[in-house]
Amino acid sequence: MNWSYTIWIPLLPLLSFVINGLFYGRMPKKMSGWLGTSALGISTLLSWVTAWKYFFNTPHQGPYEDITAWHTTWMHLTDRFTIDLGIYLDPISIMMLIVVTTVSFLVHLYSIGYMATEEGRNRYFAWLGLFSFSMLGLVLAPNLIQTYMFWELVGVSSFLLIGYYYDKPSAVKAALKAFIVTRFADGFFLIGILLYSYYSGSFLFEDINNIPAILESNGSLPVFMGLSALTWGLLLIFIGGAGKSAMFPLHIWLPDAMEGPTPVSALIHAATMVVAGVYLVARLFPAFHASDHGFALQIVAIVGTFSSLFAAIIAMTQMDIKRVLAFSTMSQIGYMMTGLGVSGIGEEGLGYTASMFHLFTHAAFKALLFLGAGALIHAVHSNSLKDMGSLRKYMPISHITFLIACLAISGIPPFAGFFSKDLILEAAFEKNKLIYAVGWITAGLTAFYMFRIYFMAFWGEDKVYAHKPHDPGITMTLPLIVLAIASALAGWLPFNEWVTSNHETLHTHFNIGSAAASVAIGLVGIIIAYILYKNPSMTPQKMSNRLGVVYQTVKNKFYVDEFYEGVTQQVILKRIATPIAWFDRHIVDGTMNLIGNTTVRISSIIKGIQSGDFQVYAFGILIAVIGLLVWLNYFIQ
Amino acid sequence: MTWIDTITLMRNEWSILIIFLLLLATEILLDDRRQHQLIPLAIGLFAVHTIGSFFPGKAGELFGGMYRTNDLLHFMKAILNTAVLIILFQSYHWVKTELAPHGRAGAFYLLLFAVLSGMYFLISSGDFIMFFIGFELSTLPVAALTAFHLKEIRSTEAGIKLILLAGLASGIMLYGISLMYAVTGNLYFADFLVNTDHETLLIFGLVLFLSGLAFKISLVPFHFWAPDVYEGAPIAVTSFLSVVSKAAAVFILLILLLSVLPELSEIWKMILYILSVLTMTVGNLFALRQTNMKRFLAFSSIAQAGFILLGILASEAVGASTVVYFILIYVFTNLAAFGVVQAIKDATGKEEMVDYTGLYRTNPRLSLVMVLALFSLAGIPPMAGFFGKFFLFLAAAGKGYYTLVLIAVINVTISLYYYLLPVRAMLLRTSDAPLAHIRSGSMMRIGLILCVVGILILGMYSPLYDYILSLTNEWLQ
Amino acid sequence: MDSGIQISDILIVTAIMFFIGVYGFVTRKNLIAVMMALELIINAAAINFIMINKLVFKTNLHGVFFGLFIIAVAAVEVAIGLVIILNLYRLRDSIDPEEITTLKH
Amino acid sequence: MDRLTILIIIPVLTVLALIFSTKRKSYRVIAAIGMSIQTLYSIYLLLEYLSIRQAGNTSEMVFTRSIIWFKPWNIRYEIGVDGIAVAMILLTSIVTVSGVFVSWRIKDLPKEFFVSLLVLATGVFGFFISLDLFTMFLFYELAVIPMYLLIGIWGSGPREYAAMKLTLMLMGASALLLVGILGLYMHSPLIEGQHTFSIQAIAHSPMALSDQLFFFPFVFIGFGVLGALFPFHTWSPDGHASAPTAVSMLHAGVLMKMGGYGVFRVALYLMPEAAHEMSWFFLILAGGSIMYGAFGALRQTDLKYINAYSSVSHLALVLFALLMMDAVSWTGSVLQMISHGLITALFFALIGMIYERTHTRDVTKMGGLMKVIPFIAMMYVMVGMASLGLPGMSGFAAELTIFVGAFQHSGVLERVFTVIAVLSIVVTAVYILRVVGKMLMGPIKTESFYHMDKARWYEKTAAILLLACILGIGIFPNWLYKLIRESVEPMIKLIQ
Repeated sequence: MNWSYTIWIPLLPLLSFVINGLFYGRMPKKMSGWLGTSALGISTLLSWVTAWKYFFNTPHQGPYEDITAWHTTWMHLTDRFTIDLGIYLDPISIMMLIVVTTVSFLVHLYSIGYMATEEGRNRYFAWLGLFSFSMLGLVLAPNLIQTYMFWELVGVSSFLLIGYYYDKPSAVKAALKAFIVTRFADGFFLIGILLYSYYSGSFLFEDINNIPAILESNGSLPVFMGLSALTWGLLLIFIGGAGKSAMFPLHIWLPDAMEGPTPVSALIHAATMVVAGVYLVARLFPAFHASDHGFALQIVAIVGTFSSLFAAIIAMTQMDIKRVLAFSTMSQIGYMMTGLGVSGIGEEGLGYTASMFHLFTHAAFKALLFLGAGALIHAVHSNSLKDMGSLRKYMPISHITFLIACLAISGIPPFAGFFSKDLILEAAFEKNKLIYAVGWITAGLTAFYMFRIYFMAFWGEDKVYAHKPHDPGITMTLPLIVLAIASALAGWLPFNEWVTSNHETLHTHFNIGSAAASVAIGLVGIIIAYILYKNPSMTPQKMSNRLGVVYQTVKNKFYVDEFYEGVTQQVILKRIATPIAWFDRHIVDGTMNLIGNTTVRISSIIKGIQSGDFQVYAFGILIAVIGLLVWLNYFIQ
Repeated sequence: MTWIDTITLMRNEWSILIIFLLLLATEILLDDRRQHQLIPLAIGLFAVHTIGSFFPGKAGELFGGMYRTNDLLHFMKAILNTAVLIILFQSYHWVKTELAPHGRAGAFYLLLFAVLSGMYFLISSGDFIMFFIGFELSTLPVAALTAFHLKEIRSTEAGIKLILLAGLASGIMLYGISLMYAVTGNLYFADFLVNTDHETLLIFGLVLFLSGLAFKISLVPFHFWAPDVYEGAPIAVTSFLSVVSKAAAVFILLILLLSVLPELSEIWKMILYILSVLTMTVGNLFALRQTNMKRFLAFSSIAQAGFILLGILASEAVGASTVVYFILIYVFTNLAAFGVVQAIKDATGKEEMVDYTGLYRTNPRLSLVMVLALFSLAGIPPMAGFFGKFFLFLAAAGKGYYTLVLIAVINVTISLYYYLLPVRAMLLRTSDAPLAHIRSGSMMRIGLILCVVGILILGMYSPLYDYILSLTNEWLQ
Repeated sequence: MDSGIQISDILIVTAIMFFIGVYGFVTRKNLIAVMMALELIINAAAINFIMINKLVFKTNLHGVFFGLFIIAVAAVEVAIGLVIILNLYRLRDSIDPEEITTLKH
Repeated sequence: MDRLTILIIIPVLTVLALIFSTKRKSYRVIAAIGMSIQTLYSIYLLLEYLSIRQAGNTSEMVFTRSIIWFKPWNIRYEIGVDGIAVAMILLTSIVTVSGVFVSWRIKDLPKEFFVSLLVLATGVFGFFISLDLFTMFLFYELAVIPMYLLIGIWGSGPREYAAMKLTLMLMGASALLLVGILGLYMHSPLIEGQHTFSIQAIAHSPMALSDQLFFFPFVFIGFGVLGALFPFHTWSPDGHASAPTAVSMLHAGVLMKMGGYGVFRVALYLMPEAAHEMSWFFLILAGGSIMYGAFGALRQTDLKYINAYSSVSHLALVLFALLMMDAVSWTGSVLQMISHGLITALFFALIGMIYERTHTRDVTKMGGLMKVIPFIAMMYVMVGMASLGLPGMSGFAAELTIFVGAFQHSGVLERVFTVIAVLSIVVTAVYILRVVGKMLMGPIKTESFYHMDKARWYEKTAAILLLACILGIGIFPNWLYKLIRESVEPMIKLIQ
């Protein structure tokens, strides 16, 4: 069966980028937007077709096989290290294909309305195209190097989009922060790749995931601090993933990234790019699972769980609606990491499937939340929840869709979030009770903070608005509705048949107990939020005052940013860079100048010899002659 | 030995003698007001003489070996002639305006040619008597030339310093020769050192003797006179001193060491080694902070002498031929520099480096000549100086003098610094009161063009080097 | 007839002469005196030549002739020297070596 | 007339044309035409070369020509190229032609400017084609000296100081180099009783290890200074800061590459054992200065200083890769030379354009240029991305190759410095983005910056030409890699 047409899925967005980029400025109004949207539309169509063909229309018995749909040699370093660019189709890449293209398409559509009044619209859509291309290249990569390349490219496009309002200092700062933090992580990522591939002898995923082959080809692997080189490689790679997926402690860039236009946040910082880390771990899952009995995987689980709790706590205190969503994203990604972390392979592969499932559903409802938030911001021209209230009267569509999303994320059946999250918790329960407990609590917190913003925005007392808020135009509402439907129904998809750790159907049994538990905690959260925020009251204020310093700490995100600020400013710049610069200018360069100056000084010291008195000269000659005689005598004897 | 031989072998000497007599006669006949007519005559005659001197002659001895010559010596004399000819071109304007009116042009030329003939005899001397005569004849008149500006105290001072110190040097040298004579009992070069072992007395003699020559080549620490004299003397004389007499002295040193005193080589190699290190280093260090162009060039030429010694140390054919080659290049290079100094002095009477500031803007051609000359001295390709230096180093390295070469190349770097100083003044800087545009006379132009052509061609044109090498090989058989 | 003079004596004498000359050359504060000192130096060499010839190498007369030439040349040298000194005296009525140090460094 | 000599003939003819032309307007046109022809010719040369290789010619050097020059010393005018040289030649011509375009509006002494520029170029071309140490050295010095005039006359700031410093340090280096070359000559194999300067001949029978150990440092440092080897790199920041735009371009883009090329072609190729023995020491120097340069750049505020230090860092990477003595990393380092050549050239070109408009190079004084000069600003962002190793740009391909190659050494020292090298890309990102953030983004600080004239055609030509090359190499690196790799292969085989 011929899959080579799939090359067009990434190429079309690239096309839109190139055209929008080259004819930047000469492009008629709106043109760029529709260009990008239609390009994405086509690739979306193509990827749905691909998914359909792959899952339903391919005669296969047993597991779904991996398909390399197309590839070309990019750089033939050595026969071992040949870097290919290619398209690699397997269940997760196809799932990501669906997610990326669909969300990107909807965001394009939405942006046409959202950015209608913006000056640099063309630039915006060009970057959007670039991002979609890079993200698709990333998910379709057949080898680590391609992954890394597009990994960098999404980083850059995210940088450019966050810095879209480049004359706004905060936006610039956020953009730089995002790029540099992720770049820092990528440094380790690259080292990890090099280290790992030195032993695996190849960049291709199938070779990398084939741990037994590596072990027997290398004989004994060097062990450092009780871990094999492979595990170290995987841990380094995971640092890269953690950087992109804003796992603690590399999460600091994500909240600031909300400086970008809201659709961008929806696309990059909710649905697609930030889950790249999860995707990476899933890609290398066999390796993670096999090396040192899945030690690296435990790290993943711990980091994920901690981040999810950490973020959820912070999210409860933020007043900026987008920041709340940002932290919630971080928390949800934590869930996914946990899912992978607790998973086994084959029949124990529940966590894997669950995590992928959650990735899928989360993309839907989190994108919806952001776009909804976008609609609100568009209406009231402010990010702050203080400026919102009882908007349900003015913007019904936004209200309904937002509510659906909130229910979904809080894990209330029958909405999508319920199924995926519940599966993760089940997997955790089987693996490790502590992790399960944390996840369970986090679920409650999630429900609470989501409904906190829901009630604050759509209920509460009416605020005075500059001009009456209203639902946005069709291009913006349509995506909301589509996504709402998705996040309502996606839960019923039979994911366990499609996306599993070993590509075979995973038999799951619905566990009523844990389901009930998670629903319960969700409801509790919602109810608390209802009591506190349904009708405006002083109680939240009082409570936060009573909590005092604790509350402040949380509100300030546990001062992590301040810590990093200190490290970079005080240590790296003041203690390292400045001394080096000084050393270079004064010591190294000084030495060079010193040599020159000394020469000149010597010459002015000895100038006295040439006194001008010929009798002195004569004396000098005499001395010279005698000196020569003595010297020679000394030699002759 | 027939009378015909004496003519063919000594043709340079004869022809210069004829020119000498002709000039003398005409000077006596001409009255002082028409003296300037002497100048074209002198230059014309000498030009013919120079061209003639390039034809290879034949090798042989005269006067029982007191005089000997061969193609290499002919070629050396030709080099000297070329140098003098260029100097004549460049000094034309000066002689015409400064000397001729006072009826002293003739004297100038006569002295100059006398010195030159002295150098001929010096180079092709076959024994120490002839050597001594040639040596003095090529020194004493120069003192007179140096003091030629009767009204200038500096000129006179330079003359006195030269005559007295030269006297001292020759005294030392004579004493050295006498000591060697005491050992060998023989003054002929041909069989000078036969059946004599190296007695201490002989070595003492050698040292004193070499000191005399070192004085003439102005090797540190026998160089003290050079800068003062160069600065005081008229530019024509300075260039003569720094080029011609230095060249002659180097030639005779080369001949003596390689063909007469090879048995003592380990002794004189030790001496030359230390002298060369001192000369390069001290010369450079002094040149660093000179502001007067003549004095600056004086020290630069001292430093250059240090490099030449590398070639002599290398000895054998390659070394010797490289030295001759380097001298040839050095003649053109140095005379180019002095020519520009002369031209500017003639027009404006200025010879300080600061006066050269922004020269390029007003006199691009002159300053380009100067730049080329300086780059050639500094050994920058594709100027000839690069090749000369490179081959010297190559020859020295061939004998394993790596340390010496290292010292030399470091000195080259130092020298580059001060050679760039005039370039900086002329090109990089602009002055609010630059020298006016100078229209130098045709003679000066010919002189400068000759030099530039030499600088650009001599290096690249390899057959020349092969030719010199072949001559040297013949000689050393 | 054989005088009892040994070559070594001669060399000692001339060496002393030579160094007297050098001493004078370096110390005298009068250019004429310096010239005289110079003569001492040169004549030391001349005597060397003649006596060595006379006492050691009797077969030929190289040394003697060298001596003659030395005397001649020395005369020329002195002549030129005196002329220049005279000129100096005309320019600034002094012949003190200390005076002529305008060219230096 | 053989193929390669034309590479020297064209610039020389252009120089002559300049010297004899009198119309002030015509100088730049002549220079541009000459260099364009040169560029086209070197592209033709590349194609020629590829076709010859296609035809199955596997000799190390092609288009070779050897004419005896100075018989007594057996000095020859020996020329020939392999893939590396061809690539370098192409780089040189591209950078030169864009340099000419950038200096379109040169005011003071235009004729002299272009003449010196072209003399410099001539030297570089000669250097890359010569296979005879003497000729190579000759062209090397020929290329260095015009820098003095170019910086000294047309420079800015403390130009005299910078020019003198640069010249002296480079000439001092060449002095050391000279000793090394003499040593190589004296220990070269005897052919008909004569030593030889021919690189190939020496390479096929290298001298004894003891001699190598003596002469290797001379040659390595001699070329290393030109390649900004710590601690002899200080000429380059000052030189860059004072040099006029085009000169900075050639200086960083081409001249400094001669250092790396020399190290590669002379030091390592002719004295491999010594290289193996001593590599640890120079590895520490080079590997250290990768980070050192990056951190140095972090604190600078003058655009040119920033790029000068980044050059130090990137060229240290080149030397580092060379010292790995491995086919992949050697190829990578040549790639890095080329890519860095293009990138820095473009960097300095853009800096020149910005300086022309803002009259300052202080990053902290600028802001929001993206609004007023979008083209230049966008170009700057892109080249910045290229410099910090963004995939799709030449920098990434080169650095990745180096890292992969360097990682094949399991020695502890190599590992440590490789890791350092990889982490340096993080610091690079920091200082590049710092500039982008401060200078191009953010609000406009100064009133006068609101109106600047947009990029002119010649500026666009230069910038686009360079960027096109950067992207071309970045997206399709394989042909270049193959070209270089095939030439590296035999050298590696020979020295191992």
